[in-house]
Amino acid sequence: MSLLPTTRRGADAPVSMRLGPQPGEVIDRRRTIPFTWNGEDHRAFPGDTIASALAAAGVRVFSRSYKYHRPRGLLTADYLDPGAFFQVGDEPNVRGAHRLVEPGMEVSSQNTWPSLKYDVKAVNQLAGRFLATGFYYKTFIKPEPLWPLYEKVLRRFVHAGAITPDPGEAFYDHRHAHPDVLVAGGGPAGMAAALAAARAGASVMLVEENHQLGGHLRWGDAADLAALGELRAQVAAETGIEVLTDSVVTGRYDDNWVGIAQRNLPGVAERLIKARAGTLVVAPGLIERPYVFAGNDLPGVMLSTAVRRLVNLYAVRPGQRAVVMSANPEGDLAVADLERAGVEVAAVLDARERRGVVRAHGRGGLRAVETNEGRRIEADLLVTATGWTAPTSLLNQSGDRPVYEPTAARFRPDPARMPDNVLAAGEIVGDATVEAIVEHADAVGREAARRAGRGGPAVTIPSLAPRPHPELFTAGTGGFVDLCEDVSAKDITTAVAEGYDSVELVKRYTTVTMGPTQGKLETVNAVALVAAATGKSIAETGTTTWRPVYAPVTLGALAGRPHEPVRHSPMQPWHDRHGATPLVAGQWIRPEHYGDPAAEVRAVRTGVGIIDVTPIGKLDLRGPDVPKLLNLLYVNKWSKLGLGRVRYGVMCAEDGVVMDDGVTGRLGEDHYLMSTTSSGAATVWEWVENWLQTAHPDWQVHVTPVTTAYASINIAGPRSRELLGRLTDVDLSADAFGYMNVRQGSVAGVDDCVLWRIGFTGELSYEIHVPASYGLHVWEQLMARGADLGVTPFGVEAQRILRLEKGHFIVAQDTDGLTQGYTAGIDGLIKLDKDDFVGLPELRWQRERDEHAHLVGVRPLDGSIVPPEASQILDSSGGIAGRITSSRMSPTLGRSIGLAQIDRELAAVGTRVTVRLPDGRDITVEITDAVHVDPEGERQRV
Amino acid sequence: MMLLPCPWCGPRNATEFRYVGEAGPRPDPASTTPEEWRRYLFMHANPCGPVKETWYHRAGCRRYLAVERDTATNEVRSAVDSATGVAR
Amino acid sequence: MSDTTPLARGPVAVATPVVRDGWELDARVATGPLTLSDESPLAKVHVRAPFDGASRAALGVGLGRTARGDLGTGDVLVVGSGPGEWLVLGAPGTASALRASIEQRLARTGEFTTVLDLTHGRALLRLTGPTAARVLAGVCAIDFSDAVTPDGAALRTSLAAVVTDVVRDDRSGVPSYLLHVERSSGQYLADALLDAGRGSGLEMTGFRGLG
Amino acid sequence: MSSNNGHGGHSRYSAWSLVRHGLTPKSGWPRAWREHDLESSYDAVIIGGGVHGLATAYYLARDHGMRKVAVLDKAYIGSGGSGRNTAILRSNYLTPEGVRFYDRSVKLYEHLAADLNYNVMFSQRGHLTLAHNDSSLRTMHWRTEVNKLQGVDSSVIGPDEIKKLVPYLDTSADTRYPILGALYHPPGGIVRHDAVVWGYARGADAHGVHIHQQTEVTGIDVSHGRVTGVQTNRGPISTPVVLNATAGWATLISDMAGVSMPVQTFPLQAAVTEPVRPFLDTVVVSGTLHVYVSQTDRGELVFGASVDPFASYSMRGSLEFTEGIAGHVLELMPALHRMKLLRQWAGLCDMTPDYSPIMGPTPVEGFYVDVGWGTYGFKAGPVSGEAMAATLASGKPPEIISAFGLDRFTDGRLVGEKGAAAVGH
Repeated sequence: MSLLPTTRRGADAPVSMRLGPQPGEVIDRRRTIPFTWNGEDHRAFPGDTIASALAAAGVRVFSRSYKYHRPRGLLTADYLDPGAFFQVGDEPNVRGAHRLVEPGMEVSSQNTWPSLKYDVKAVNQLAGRFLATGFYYKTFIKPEPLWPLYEKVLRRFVHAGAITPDPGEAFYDHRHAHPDVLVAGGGPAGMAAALAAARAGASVMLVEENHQLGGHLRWGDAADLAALGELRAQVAAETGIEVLTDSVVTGRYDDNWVGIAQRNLPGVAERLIKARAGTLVVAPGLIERPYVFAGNDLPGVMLSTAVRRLVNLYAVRPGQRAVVMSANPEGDLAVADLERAGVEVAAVLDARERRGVVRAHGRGGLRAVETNEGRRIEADLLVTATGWTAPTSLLNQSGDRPVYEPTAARFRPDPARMPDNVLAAGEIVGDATVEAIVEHADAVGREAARRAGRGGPAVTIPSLAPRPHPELFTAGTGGFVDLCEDVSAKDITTAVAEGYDSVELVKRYTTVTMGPTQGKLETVNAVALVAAATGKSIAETGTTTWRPVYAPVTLGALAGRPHEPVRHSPMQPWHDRHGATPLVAGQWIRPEHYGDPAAEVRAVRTGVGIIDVTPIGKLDLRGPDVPKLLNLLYVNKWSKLGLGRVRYGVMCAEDGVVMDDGVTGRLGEDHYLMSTTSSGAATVWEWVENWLQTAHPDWQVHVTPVTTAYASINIAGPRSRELLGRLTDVDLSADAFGYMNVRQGSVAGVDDCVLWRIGFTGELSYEIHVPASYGLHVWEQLMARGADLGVTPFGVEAQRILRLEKGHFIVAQDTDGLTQGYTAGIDGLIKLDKDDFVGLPELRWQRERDEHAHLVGVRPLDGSIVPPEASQILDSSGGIAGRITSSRMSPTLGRSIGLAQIDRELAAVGTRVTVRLPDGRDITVEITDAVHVDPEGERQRV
Repeated sequence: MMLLPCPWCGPRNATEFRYVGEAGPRPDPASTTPEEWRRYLFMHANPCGPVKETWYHRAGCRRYLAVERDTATNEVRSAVDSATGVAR
Repeated sequence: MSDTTPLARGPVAVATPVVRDGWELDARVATGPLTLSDESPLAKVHVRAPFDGASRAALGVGLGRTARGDLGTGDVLVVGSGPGEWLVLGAPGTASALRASIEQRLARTGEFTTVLDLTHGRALLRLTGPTAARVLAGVCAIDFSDAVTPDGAALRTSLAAVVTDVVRDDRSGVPSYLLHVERSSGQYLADALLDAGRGSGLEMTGFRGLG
Repeated sequence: MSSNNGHGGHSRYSAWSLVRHGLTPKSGWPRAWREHDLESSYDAVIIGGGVHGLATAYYLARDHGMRKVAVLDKAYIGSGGSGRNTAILRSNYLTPEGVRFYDRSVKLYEHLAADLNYNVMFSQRGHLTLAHNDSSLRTMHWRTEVNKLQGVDSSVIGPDEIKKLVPYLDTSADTRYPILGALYHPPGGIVRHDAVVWGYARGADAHGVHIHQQTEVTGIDVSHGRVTGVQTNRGPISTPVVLNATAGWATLISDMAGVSMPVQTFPLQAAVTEPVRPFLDTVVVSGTLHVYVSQTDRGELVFGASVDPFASYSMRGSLEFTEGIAGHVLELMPALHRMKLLRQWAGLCDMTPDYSPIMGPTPVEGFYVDVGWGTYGFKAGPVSGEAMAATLASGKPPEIISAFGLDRFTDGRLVGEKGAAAVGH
């Protein structure tokens, strides 16, 4: 299926449009490399872009346009070329006039739907008349049900590259850099600025979007090439300059944080460099601006720079018979290039003398040019040189607002609005000879180094101003303003007439400048048309916001290597070896269970189990003022915690909402160990430091996070004392080491362990904290020495069941972002008579108001039904009265149990309420005490 | 990326810090009224311009900093240690 | 009571295990110039004290710098790791003595101080080689040029999204960085560094010690 | 009920009228809204020409007969959050009051094109909120159950069904953020945001509302506890009713009336890629990864995230936002690595402590607020306009917004959306 008419004659035929060797050519004629274009074999020279190779082969039509399916050829013959977006293998939207041909590349044209089998002309005809501005807003309104169908068709009309679900791997990377001076743009100005800065002692990064340094010198005459050779040699010899070609500065952000997409690294698809630049020198040169006239999108209509690139860099003859409209010396040089390339120049229309083109004629390609003097000239190439656009994006992002210079017909930077750490050099500032540009840039480079702190005297930067240039935007005959988006001049004037009369509204209404060329070719023409339509000046009309990114960058490069930290306990290798199902809990990877959580629960209730609880947050607290701190942080009282004692506490935020809970034990006179929830560990630590540093800097307390300094193991079950007793020198007898006490000693030969006797599971249990390097050793010893006791490792799921049987809530599961202390049922803990604690006033008012929901136990009347968590509790009128927050089948009780938050009216024990299950069934559950197993707590106190 | 001039560590990327928020005095919990307390909890000056706020240098010195920043430009005018007043 | 000798393990998985002084170490020896090693067995003592008082004088170094010396247990590296925070590194097995010795020295100042043995609570990696800074530039925003981060510099920052103490501690003129993180992040950080250094030939090597 | 009658002087949009205009090139379309001199007094002044302000004006003029209504915008209409959001609509909120409110909004959106005679291209392509851990999966169940009880179509689906809806998602179990399930909300989708603004502007204009662009409010006149007028860069206006509908700038406007706000302004960033052929029909959201993705009819992927980490009025945007969004998108859909980011931008969000709006009267009589819209204001445009129009006309907020009053922050009766809406697009 070939959509595109080409004049290609087969892969091995002579390349018809290729010229003889050119002085500045970048191709290597010693060998050729094969590639395919729409399935047909082609060859290119190394150094050829896809587009230059195709143009050399006589291809003239490269794509079909976005909206109207008009044939499109080359316009700029560089990265921006809107006619040369290709699919290369599984990569969409490849810039065909920039990307170098690689061996075996499979290139195809985009925007080829509907295929030629459909009548594209019909679409075109309809388009020209009716697909005008605002088309979609004004149609498909009624009947409403049809819009989704229309939309499906519209989506099939999207003409762009395609991605595949299984593309090949590609390596992307990140790097940080800290150049004193970062130069964006490697033309003569950029090179000169980089050299001057480096010679002043600055470290310099020089970034050039093209494959070689040199800017417009590359396609210049002998003198230009000589100057280029000299500059390149100097840059190469200067060790203080890092040169990045085929790389582009994508954006300038706060404090000179600059993004660079680097594409010239072997084996790396694209790398994002994040540079903190001392001084940013913006030297991107100028972009040649297209001229707007009827037929301006025909293949064969090109910019003067496109022609000069094709001839001089790639030795490609751009056409056979040309008309040139020139308003500037660069355009005149294009005439010379064309003549040298053997193109017949049928006419030169000097726009400085008000001669110009008004219409281009042709079907599928240019045939004739109509001038403003009424001449009709046969030609297959029309070259325009009608002005320049200064790509001021990086300056806008730096806070500058470029000003419009009517005499030069372009915007230029306003030095007064540029921050100190940003300078501009080269043609973006003004026009001059290469020597003068270099002299100006040399001063800018020295000043950039000085501003980056490299010393030296203040530099006087010579003046550089744009030279006069006629204002040439449109011939007034129609044509396209935005070739990416197929936005016509008429679309713009229509939009203004309909009331979308500012440049930002026009942009949004017509989508002008919103395509992949990002407005670089289109913005100024669009502004000029809006200005004309509104009767305002271009300066009054202003320009649209130039947003980052300056050039498109792959998601792969932006993402870089994945840096998603994960944390492991020292026992994780054991868990992995023993079939643990991993659970991702924040950064932690934990064992969810080892196969049968219910069996794990039963083992704990009847024998002994051990669980790895290393992620539990642990803070080492030292100092005489720790009791004051604890009294402030927890809702309960801490002044009288005895040595060797452990106490449970709850923390609320200042709004009274339950924030975290855990136990704190007193290990020494001024030494405490606090535990927090696993997920809350980091938050609580920062919160504690906040209170200490901002509210009570006078308190003597040192807080050290020791969460993973210890491997933490909970040994739970009626036989836990027996098991641990085999491994420790601590006296575990009930009298010597009672419930809610802490001891220090050795376990399995490891000194400095901390042992807590606490009971989250409701069983006799010891939580031991072992210096982390020995965690695996102690765990393995517990398993080995407890084999005869049937010691069973249990995971997070069994622990959840055990705690639910025991009625312990989990913060952020049984509570939520608005659950205050009294709702959580910690009434007995909250001491409103304390002078102060975090959240005290709100809790006082919550109790006074006495309207809050309650956290209660629930049991379905049918104990075989486990209502899924989040099932809603309904009141008698069908409204929401609460929800199930935790729900499990209890292996111990042989029935389902749960916790729920419920309105106070329905919270009394014994109340029966309706629960709506996700499948739509309603069941009845009874409110119970939160504690389902061993409400007296006898088992944990033995 | 905004640079925040840490009084201890020098200028660092803003991503090293946690933004805590506007700094304001805490009413006395013993005598406060709901209006006053909830103003403390919820109300913000939220100016478009200079504001005094607290930042925490999470990935650096782990100190809370009293920062004056212009919210229109993100320019940081000063940053000192909250507890000690140490400035760079 | 236990009848087996406790075995300490570092945070980074070991390819070729060998036991020395109660630690499981990696017997691998890298051949290239750019290496990463797990130095977690080194004694790591954490000190808190007023940032500008007599304790600072006793420790001999302030924020952001390192000093080598002897605090009563042999050679140690004292790192000014934070405001009022120090990290003292010593030979494996010396942690208890080092902690006691520092505690004793600081007690004389009368200042409010805390000395903690965090040997088992932190991971310590060492990245060494002429291009070590280039590896770090892949995972860290800090400027590691000699002018900004010379030998003897210490700072805390984010490495591959993990908060890390970075200590420039060159070995015989070759750039070398000690990287000190929470223990549970040690494996992750080692993996991230090996990934960042894969184009530069970074290899794991065995424990090297402080000397 | 139709808005036809309001379109005096307007030309109705339809395929037929388009053909007519296409065949007779000279008959241009009339202005969608007109320019007016600033009058010295209005019955009501609405500050903020976004979807909220314009919708309020539209319903005020259409349903409540208030004709002398002015909408003021300091730039062009839709220049704030209305033109900067990612245009996602949904009603799968967590609280009954939230669900009811946003459901009304979705219903209004469903008929908005016909109502306004302006195609806003509401595409109800379905909305997926992914859960990567059991706590977020629990929240998805919670939202689903509340939604169903309010008659809103939501359900929790598993990885296999997710994969069928979005084949590009990596639903394998061994990823760093495995996809355990998702809240699936078929009525959710995307809309053409600018079209909503323009449609309301055109409709309001047709009902006699004056839309004043480039008109910046510099002061609000308050006398004896009530509003008497506003000062602007184009001169003073006397009015007994002022509505603050300025989103990110809400505090600055309320300050002019002496009303304190529990609001902080945070930038919210978004980005768009180059177009590729459509492959993503549903909207995909991951709260854990702080990202949401949809594909427009033009083929671009639109990305959003949660608000920036610190308060600011700067809309410059950041590189780290694009890094984060790209990293998280590739976690979800690794095949997209070759797609190129084309443009990023930022808007300003007025965040409240409970992730719910502030709507209704203030202590200053005649001064009303419709603010606190955080990251979810666009979704609520139509229903907010309807409710605020009723409020302005009667002085009393209707039942549907009774939970959202300013006084809830002094009463301590916050709305419970915080859990669900942190990245609730």
